[in-house]
Amino acid sequence: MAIGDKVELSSWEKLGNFFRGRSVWMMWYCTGCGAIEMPPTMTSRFDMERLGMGPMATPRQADILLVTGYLSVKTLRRVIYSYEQMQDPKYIIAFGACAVNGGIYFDSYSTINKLDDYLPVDMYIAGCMPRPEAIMNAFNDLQEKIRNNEVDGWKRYKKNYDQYKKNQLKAVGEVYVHDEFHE
Amino acid sequence: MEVNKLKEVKLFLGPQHPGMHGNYSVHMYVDGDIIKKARPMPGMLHRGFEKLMERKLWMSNMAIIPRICVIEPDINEMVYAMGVEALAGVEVPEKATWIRMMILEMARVATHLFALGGIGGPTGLYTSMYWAVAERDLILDLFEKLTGARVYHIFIVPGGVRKDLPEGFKTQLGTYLESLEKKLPEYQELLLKHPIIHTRSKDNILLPAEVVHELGVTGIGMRSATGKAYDLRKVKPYAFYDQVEFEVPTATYSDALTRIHLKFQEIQQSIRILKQIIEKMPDEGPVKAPIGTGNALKLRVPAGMVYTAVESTRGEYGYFIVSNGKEKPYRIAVRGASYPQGLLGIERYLPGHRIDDAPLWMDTMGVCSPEIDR
Amino acid sequence: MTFQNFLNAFLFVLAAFAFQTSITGINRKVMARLQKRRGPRWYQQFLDIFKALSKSSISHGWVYDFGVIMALGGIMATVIFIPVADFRAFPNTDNIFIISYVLAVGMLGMAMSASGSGNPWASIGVGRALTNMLAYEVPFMVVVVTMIFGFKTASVGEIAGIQQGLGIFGWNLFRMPLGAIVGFISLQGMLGKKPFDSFIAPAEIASGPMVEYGGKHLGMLFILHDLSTFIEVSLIVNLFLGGGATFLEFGIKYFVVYTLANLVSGISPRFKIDQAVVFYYKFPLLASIVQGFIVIFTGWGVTKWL
Amino acid sequence: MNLLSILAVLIVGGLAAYLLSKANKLLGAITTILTTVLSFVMLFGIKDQIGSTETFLYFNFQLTEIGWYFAFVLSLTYGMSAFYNVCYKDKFMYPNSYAMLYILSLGGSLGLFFAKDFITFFVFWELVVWTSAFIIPLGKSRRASFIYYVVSSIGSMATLFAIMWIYKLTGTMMIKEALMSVDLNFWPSVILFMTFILSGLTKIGIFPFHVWLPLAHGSAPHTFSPILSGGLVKLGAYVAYLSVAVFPSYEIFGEGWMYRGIPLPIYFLMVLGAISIIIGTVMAIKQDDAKKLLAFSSVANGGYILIGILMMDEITFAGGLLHLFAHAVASATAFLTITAVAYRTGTTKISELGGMIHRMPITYTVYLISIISMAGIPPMAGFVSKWLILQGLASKGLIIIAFAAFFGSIGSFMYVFRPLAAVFLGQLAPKHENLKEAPIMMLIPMILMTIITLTVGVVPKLVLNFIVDVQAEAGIKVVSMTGGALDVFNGYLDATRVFVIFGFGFLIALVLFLLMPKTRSVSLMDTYTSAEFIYTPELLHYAHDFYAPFERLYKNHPSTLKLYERASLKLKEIGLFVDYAFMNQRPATSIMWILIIVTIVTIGGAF
Amino acid sequence: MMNSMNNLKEQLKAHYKIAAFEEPTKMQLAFNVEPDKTLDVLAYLKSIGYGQLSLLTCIDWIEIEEFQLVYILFNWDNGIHLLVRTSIDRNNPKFRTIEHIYPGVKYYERDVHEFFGVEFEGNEDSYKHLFLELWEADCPLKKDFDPLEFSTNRYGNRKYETNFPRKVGGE
Repeated sequence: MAIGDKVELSSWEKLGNFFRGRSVWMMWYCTGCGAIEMPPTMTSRFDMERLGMGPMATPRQADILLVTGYLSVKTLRRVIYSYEQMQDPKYIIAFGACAVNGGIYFDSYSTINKLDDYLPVDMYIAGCMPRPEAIMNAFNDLQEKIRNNEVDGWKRYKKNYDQYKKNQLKAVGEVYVHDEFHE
Repeated sequence: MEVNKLKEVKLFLGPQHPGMHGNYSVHMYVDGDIIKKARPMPGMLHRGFEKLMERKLWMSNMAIIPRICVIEPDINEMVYAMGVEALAGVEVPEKATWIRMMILEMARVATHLFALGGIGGPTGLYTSMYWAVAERDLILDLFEKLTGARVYHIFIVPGGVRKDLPEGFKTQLGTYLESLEKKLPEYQELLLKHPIIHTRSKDNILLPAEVVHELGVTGIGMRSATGKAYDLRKVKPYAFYDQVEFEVPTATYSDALTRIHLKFQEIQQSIRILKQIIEKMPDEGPVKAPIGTGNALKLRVPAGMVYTAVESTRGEYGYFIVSNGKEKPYRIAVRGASYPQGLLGIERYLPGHRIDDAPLWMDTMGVCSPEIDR
Repeated sequence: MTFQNFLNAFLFVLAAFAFQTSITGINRKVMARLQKRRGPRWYQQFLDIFKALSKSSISHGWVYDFGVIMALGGIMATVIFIPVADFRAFPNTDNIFIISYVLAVGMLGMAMSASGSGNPWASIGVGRALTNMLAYEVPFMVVVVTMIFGFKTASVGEIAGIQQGLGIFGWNLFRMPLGAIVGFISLQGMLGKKPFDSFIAPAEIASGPMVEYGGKHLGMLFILHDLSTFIEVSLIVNLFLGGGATFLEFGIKYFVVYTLANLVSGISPRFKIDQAVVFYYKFPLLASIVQGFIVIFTGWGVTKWL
Repeated sequence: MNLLSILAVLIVGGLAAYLLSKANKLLGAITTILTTVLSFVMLFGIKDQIGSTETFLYFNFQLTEIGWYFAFVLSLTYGMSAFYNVCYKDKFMYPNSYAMLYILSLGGSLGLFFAKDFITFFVFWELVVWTSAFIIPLGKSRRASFIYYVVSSIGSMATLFAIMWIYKLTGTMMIKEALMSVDLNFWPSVILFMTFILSGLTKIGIFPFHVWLPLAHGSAPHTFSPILSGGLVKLGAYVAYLSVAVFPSYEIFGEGWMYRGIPLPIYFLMVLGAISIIIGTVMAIKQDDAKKLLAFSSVANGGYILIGILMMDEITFAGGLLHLFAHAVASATAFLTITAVAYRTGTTKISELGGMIHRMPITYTVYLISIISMAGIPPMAGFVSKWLILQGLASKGLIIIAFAAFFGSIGSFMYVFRPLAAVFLGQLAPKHENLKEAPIMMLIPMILMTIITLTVGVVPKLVLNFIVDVQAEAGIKVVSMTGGALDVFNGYLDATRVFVIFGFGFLIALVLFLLMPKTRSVSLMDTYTSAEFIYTPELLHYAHDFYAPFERLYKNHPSTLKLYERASLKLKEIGLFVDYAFMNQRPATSIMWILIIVTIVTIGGAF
Repeated sequence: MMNSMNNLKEQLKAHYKIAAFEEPTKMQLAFNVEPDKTLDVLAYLKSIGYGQLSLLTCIDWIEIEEFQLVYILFNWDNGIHLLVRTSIDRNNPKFRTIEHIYPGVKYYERDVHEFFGVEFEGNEDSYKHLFLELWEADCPLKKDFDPLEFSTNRYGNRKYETNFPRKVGGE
């Protein structure tokens, strides 16, 4: 399924999209330095809540995963774990240049370069780091896309699960770490 | 051992946990609600900065160094510039030094405001968080006006600063400081004098002086426990900190409340310093000394090694720079200010506290994950 | 128990849900104003709930599902018992003890489901929630006993009716001022508002019992929360503010009480759970017992009044 | 068929069980079931013979309403618990003696309830004490049995003293006549009252005599703990009833100081009951052994029952008696489920268990319903009884007692929930992966008891009818009911209606749940861990120190048991001193001391 | 201040025969110590007020096959930073822990072990990974480790097409 392929929806799904497009909860996970612009976006200056967005404590409750900037391998494992714990439909917004192609960390041995190899990204925000206005804009766009049924990252992830898993394994070696190495 | 295992529960504080600011994890072994054993788990933000910096030119490193500490990026630029200047033997022009100080102090106010707002998270006083972060945003606006960026400014460069102040900046800063001073009592009422904050943080999360020395904690933690003005700005003045009047708030009994109070007082002192800077800064003068000859990208710093440190909001923040006389640094090691409390401190002194206190512990001790992970 | 009763009850539950959810939405705006921002749309709470219901969700075994259903069922039953103005879905069921104990079914179901998820954070949260209940409920119930003694009835509707008959100064808010203060402090705990919300404290235990809930379970939990808020605030309005002769009067009083609780919550950090227990067992408990003695021995507020 | 035949069945059955057990353990166990269940069934056969008297040898019996009610409750719990003997027959050290003592203790209890004169009363009382004192050490600890025996004998001695005194005053041994014709001044009658009720207090485990209960419950054989909690402690309530209702306490004490219509000595006992509620609650909250936890809950519930019985009005009294039934059933059921878990896992420690629901779902459901009843949540029997007690307390305006009642009631959510969360819910320990549901012989009584709890909770009239008879017999106003609903002057409770509305709410929720998208089942380990990976599954079950912050508030509480131990040490010291000073090896010293004392006494007498 | 610096120099000279001092910047003193004397020197320095270990780091002098360990000490009372340097063999990187002198060094040693492979005897936890998880490649901060190559091999690089489609997926 290519990005943006429209599928006919049942009226229940349409109703669902109506609500999902107006109320989006994000997961409270500061994966990288882009997270420093989240508090201003959340708080009184930019007031994300007026768009129906809010932070949620756990992946089960959340709708979007914000990948705020670069991802180290260690974090990538945990992000994948969290993403798989989230409930459908779920979306990913990736922040900043680092998530697109590695950014200034293109030659770092511990950060990945292409996030969409491992997880289905629904929206990228350019910049280093993206300003709150850009973040708000992205959220607005995402909501509109959800309402128009144009985001299908979670479906793609399900469909191409093997491919994603292969990429993940290549980059991180082991997705679920079962060795208590620090003990 | 088997019996003991039954009594303990392993809980994870972070990385994806609302009580954890930043991508950092603490594995806690809990009996009831008392933490019996704690293990820090850094490295989620590890980017290999020390390696990356060796691969870049002396000047192009400016692009990445602010990213080591996300909350207070300017200190990185300052430390790096100080180190390069020390190795290259460059004198910084007077006005540039004042501007550097101004940036550092603005960053300090912003960071402390952020941290004070952050106290709202673990204690549940979200209103203070909303207010303080919005307040900090106004400083970021000033930064944007000055440097063109909100967070990573890259304004302090070896040899001085990038540009002169924009027109009317001093007045704007002055006006902002006035308004901030007027608002500070509000925060005091809301946060520092709140009886429930007192019940939660008074006599809680102690940091005795012996622990400070054992771990090597610096900054507010050290000053609140020892009662001495152990502040690099006083002990080993860099820039023109010896030319401005300010006090270093100290205390002899370090509980969470004291440390919150000290943070607040440091904001007041920074405002005082900023006012003096506005007054004393010369209007005219160069803001950048020539460093090296010709193309800045071909800058070669004389061989040698130097350790430079500044006082960040969390303590001594230093770079150890080694040059072998080539275009690129040979080795740069970063001393994150929260390294001692964020790793050994968690291992040794988080146990014994309650789960309820763990996030507050992290906040008031000033654990900042990006500078630990680098 | 006719069909009409059941229809009424069903509509009443729906109305209570719609009413409380709107109020919650408006209060999110009020809270936003306190925090110097605009706040969400007033109907955002509806969107949130329906969104959550529309999502997929996971289950950790049958008790995880059953607990939620039991909780929501119990709370809905409790809503049916609540008298509003002169409306009773079923006659003679507004006994205060029935209401407060059926309410506990909801709590138990919720706690069971949360523990059933097997998450340690959830268990900690549940433990705290039950401790919190022990803290706020006892002073409140002592006041309630005083009231039952004074009014010779345990029916919430009748207690409200008696107050209405005496004009504005007939409200228990004025007749039993100490008791009313205790009632309002207890309300703060019942609603799980700060400073007594340590059982869902996100920063400490990652939202506690709710930690594993997502999708429709979470949606039902939100409905449950709104309905139990309706029950608790209605109790306070009926017991201390004389209920309402009309729905409108009731609604206004309700809004005032809830907003007040919300504002207090907005400027309070949270107590640790043992601090909350100590807090409730100091002033509120003492005040409630003093109020009890005043009413029982002097009759002030019941037999002797202005 | 008369009451003698029931007693005969039990006595003969007991001896038969002993002999049959010798031959075949299973036969003995089945005999216990047959005899106890038979006695329960036979009780309904003699319900219409109330008031009849029987004499056998020197024993006089009379069937009273109250005696019948107590016999009904006890034989129910005995009968139900007896099913467990089949499964446990191989685990007992002496299955034959256990079978005999088990039946005889029921026989003793029933004889006690039917006793017409004090001699019979006392003989059967001792029969119960001795049989149970022999059963308890079959479990884990002799010390428990010892303490149980000491506390019981204190009560017995006090009661014996009171009986003698009464006999001296009235010249008759017939319980009713003697108690009703006691004519004393205020203070002597208080002392008589207190000494007589003392044995009741010790049995029901009222503060400060509650020390034996958790020890005995905790270390009795797993199959006998339900009996102790659901049956034997209720004997105390019977004595309390005798001393309050048959002994005209309200009239005699009415001359003294009254507090809200309650005479001071009775109010004093109610305060003791209130203290028991609070102590039982807070101690139950901190127990790690599920059986001890339930034992302390029995202490707390004993407080409710005592308060209810002491009130002697139409509401609270009915509540107390109904609570006696509700708690007996619920508590016995809870013990039975814990026993079933112990049968499968070999432990009753809460922190060692977890996730049992995935292996024993029926046991879980039974436990759930029993604790709903114990916590007094509708629609179970426990709610109706607690509702009555609370309404009664509110009607009298007894704020302090009401405070304790609420504390115990809400505290009970805390302690009953703990085994629920930690034993049945939560993570399944890896070593319990291969468990099975409890055997069928255990499931039968559990399910029957659950049905009883639920039925009585929905239609409380079934048991309240008996209580109305008791109230009529005791000569107080009966609790008023219209149709199936309780209609007391300050409240109205139609339990059936509450149940129907609850069912309606549940139905709406169920429909809502089913309408929404389907759920996906995931394993228990696939859970929120702050995005970290689980390395040690066995460390993910939160069970130990569940209420740690709350427990810490009373961590350094004084303990009654320790106080007694300290007192006994002091007593020993005095004894040693006496021994040393007077009774040493040199006769001359002893003679000297004796002479001195005699001289002093003589001189003192001369003055 | 300069006075205390000179005092220090003289004392070090007298006690440990250290002669070569550098002053990289004001109030900073750098000197080399023999590996076997390092612990003594550090213990001595701690006893005279250099109570804080600001940093322990390592420099990989690949050309002369040496690791140089640098202990940066600080005295809060006189504001002097000391750079105590000692060299160990690069091919057999072993050194002793100074945890008994500066307890705070524990995690710095783990850090150096992780990035350079230096083993600190006596530090029990030093073999455990700290920042890197499941790391199999060579120690990344060694000079012969090429991060770009590693990154390209492991994580790939994005290939950009020159003609982006105007509308995404609009065919």
